[in-house]
Amino acid sequence: MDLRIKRERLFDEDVYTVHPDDYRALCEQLKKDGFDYPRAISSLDMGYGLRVVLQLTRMSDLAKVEVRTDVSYDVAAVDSVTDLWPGVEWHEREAYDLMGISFRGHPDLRRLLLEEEWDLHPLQKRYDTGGYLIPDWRPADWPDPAPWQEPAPSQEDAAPEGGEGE
Amino acid sequence: MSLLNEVWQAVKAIGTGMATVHKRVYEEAPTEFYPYVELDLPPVSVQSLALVENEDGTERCIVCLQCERACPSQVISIERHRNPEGKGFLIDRFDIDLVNCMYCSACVEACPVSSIVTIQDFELSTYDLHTLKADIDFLHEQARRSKKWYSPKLGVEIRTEDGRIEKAPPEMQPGGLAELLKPAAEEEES
Amino acid sequence: MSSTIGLEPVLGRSDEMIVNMGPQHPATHGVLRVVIGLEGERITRAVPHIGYLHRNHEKIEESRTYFQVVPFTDRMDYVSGTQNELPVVLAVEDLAGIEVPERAKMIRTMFFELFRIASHLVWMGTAMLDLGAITPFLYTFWDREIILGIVERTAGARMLPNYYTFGGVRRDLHPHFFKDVAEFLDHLEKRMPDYEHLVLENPIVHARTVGVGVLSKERAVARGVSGPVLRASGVAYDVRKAFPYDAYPEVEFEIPTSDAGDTYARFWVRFQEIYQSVKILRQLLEKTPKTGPFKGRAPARLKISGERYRAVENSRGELGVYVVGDGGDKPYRIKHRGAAFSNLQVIPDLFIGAKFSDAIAILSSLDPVFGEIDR
Amino acid sequence: MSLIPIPEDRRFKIKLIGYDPGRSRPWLERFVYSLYVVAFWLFVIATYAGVPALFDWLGWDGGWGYVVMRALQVVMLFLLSAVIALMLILALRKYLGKVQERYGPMHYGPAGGIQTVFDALKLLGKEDFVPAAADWLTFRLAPAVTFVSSFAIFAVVPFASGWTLADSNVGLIYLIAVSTLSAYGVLLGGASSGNKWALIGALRAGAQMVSYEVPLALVFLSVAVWSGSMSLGKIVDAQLGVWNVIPLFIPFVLYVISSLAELKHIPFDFPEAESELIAGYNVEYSGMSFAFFFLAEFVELFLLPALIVVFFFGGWHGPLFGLEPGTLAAGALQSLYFSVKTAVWVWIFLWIRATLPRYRDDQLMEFAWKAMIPLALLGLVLAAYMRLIWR
Repeated sequence: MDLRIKRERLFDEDVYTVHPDDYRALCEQLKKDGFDYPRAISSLDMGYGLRVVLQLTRMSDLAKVEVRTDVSYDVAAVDSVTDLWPGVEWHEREAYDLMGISFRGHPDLRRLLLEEEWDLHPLQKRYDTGGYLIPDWRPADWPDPAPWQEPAPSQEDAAPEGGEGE
Repeated sequence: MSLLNEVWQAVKAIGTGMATVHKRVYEEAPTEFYPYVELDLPPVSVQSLALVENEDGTERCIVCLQCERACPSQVISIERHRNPEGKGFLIDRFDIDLVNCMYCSACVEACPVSSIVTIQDFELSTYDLHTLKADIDFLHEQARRSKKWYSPKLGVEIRTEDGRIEKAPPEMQPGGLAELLKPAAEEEES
Repeated sequence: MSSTIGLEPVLGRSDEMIVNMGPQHPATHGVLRVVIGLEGERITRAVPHIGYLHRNHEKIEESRTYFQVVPFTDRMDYVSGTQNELPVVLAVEDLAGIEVPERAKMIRTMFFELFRIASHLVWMGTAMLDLGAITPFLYTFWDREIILGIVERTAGARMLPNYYTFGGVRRDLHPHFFKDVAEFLDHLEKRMPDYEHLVLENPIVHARTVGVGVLSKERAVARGVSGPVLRASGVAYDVRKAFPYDAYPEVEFEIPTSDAGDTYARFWVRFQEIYQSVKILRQLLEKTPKTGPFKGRAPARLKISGERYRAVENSRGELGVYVVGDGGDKPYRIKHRGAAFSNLQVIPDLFIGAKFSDAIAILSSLDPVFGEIDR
Repeated sequence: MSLIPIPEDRRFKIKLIGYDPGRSRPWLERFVYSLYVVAFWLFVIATYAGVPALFDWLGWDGGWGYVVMRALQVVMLFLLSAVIALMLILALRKYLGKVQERYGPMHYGPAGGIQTVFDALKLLGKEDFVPAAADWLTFRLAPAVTFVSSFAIFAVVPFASGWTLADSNVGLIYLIAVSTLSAYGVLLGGASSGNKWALIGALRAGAQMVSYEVPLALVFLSVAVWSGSMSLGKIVDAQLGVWNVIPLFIPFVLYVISSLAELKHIPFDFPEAESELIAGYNVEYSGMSFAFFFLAEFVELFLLPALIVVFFFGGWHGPLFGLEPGTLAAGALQSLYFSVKTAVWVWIFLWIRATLPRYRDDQLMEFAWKAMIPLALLGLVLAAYMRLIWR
């Protein structure tokens, strides 16, 4: 399986930056590799798009991994991983609520902290602290090269191998 | 038999619990009768803010706006103008919104001349929150009324009976440990 | 807003009563609202709602400097004071490369453990209040008062001291700090048997909690719960041991775990944690130098780029923070991972099928603090 | 100038009636509380000895005079119940305060002595509110049902030999009938409030009543079998030699547990359960309606310990120092013995309240049906057997 992915090592964590379409596949792979403990889903406004950051731990050897994926403002949606790790349910709802990222396949994607009638996602940089649109805010251009790497055609096995322990 | 034992254990545990509770009847309550008895707060306790003047009544504050910049709640607002005679600035307005202040004492730490200080006086209860927008007179008044105050640069200062301002003894200071230990170390050496 | 979001009445089930538990309810520890379907006393459905205390700390903190962020974090888990400041401080220290003196680390750890005891004492009182016993609440609050007094003498404030800073702590210890803490620990060790008599050994507490709200090991891990709730389900995961920070590598302590996973196990684990905290504090009282630096060298204006997730084990579990800096003196994004936030997700798992009275006991054993959950 | 006018001395000094910082004058506290006890005792003497003596002196001791005399005694008992409620509320608050390392009421009256009077006045002054969803008549009647049924227990309680309103020979059956009614008041009040929490509280009250009434009746039966009478006066008389608590130990324990349940007292306070059902059946009550629930609770907190004393601890028996039974002095002394024994039991109930957490309602039901009823039957059989052997 070819994943569009970039692998890094940051402090004590493995960081995988992945194409949003491959996010779910990578998560399934990580789940198979034994990453059973979901710590958090964070979301970020990158200026050019929104980023989902999923942090996982493997309880057996305490390996930590961070999965990042960037989506554009127009198609702010990734696949939900609630069925793999039920513990991210509220984190995904929070990311949807405050940052406006939709999670496809989430069982109960409602606003978590704000009211249902609220029509903005306050953590996006286009809103100021008071919740008003910043008038001269424009999204930046998509970075070139993209945060992830296209799989090299020669490489046979580009799938991540999980933690260093194996 | 095991059932009887279980019942006995339960009765014993309830009895122990009741004895534990009743033991406290004979202990003295640590309640403090606050409005009648003055609370003994530590000198570094952050209860309110004040602006200290010098002993001769001149302004200690140099209006450098450090506190305004340091404030996380952004409740300090200062206006100033350049001193026409001599150096520095003079205060036009110095307001602290004590309602929205969260008493983190970041302003106190930012102050280079230890002018803005924390005091232990907390009795500011009011029916109207607007009265807690403290202006400079109010802040001076707070400092004049309180007998001791704290700022990280100068530590705890106390106002003596005759109105002089002195540094408090080391046991009142938050980091007075070194000074407290000093004589002991000297004695050991000698 | 409909009063029963997520819990619409089911046609043809006239025997189900839908009850709003909270946001104003004595047992919800703040402003939790759980919409509960009741069949007699048995809970058929439960949908938790949070957000009644939402202040959007994360957005506010984006417009403050790193130094100004720290006092805001205090306001999250207001029961455990300085514990909230530590993840931000650690993450920023990592990113900025600030060295922390050994003594400062030890002071931080001592305050951390003092607040763990304080928080567990509050939990003990409120949990027993939920179970109907009024007296332990008063006892634990008196004991907690001593801790707050000790903290106030050094840090200047009682509950929300704003004491940690990048590179150490803000002020040196009060001259009597070591004596105060030693006295308090002696006092607490005298009091702990009383608490055991009133809470752990009480047959009514047994009847109310043993076998109630069982959270299996697998479910606990998959739900991402942490802290005493996770350890009561038999997972010996403790950030203090797993990813040590501050002075924890230098002290000896155990991770109490229980395999039962029920409400009683969660009670028991918290009790054991108080004993472990006492143990840690006793070691640190001996190890910490009486004098020395309490603060490392930190720039007056922090400019940080990079991103870092740091977690600490606070009284409720893994309190994490994800700090992103864009090279300015203000964080680009701060995301708090609340421990109680994740723990509270198990409400539907544990509530459904339980009795209504059990739900109160289960909720008290989760020990939520809403400042941190709603942020 | 400053925005707030700051007085010279900001530490405001409030002068309250008889303020006392607690530690300094404990004798005052004791004096005030002994005044309550004396008032209670005088009330008892006036009701049971004074009123008949007055009517005897007036010569109205037959026909309508007798009816008026009894009515006057009932009015006296109503006042007595108010005194009891004031006393017990204060005792509860002070005792809980002492146990919890605080002081309890301190400010009104010497050492907080008349705090409850002020509380009663406050409740009187509050709006008596009926929710729109409530059933008006039932909602209004429920506190009365509860109070009256609690108050009616007074009729058969003997304070001294012959000092009782009606020493009926079916006193025990009357007790069962009347004391069950108070649960009906709770049930109706909760169900008619139009509030879900109150409804759950009412349901719990009903379920609880079903579970403790049966062992309670069996305990009454064993007392009746052992004493050979259903009249409370005769039951007390039969304990002249040895108190019932020794032969009837099992029924005694069961009676204490059932009393706690009937009182809705702390290990079994499910209908109220403030941490679960907020306030349960009385969540919608305010003002005097609420006060009557409260009054009923505290009158019961006196009466059920009193019944424990009557059934198991020899009632008003005690050394008479050569006084002739039936005289005023002997009656006063006997009522004092009775009151002291009752006070000890009230204290034990308060002590339980200060210590224990709440049981679960289905656990009480399970306990009642699986443990208490078999034990009560056992106690009944034993009582009957012992009666055959020894009497």
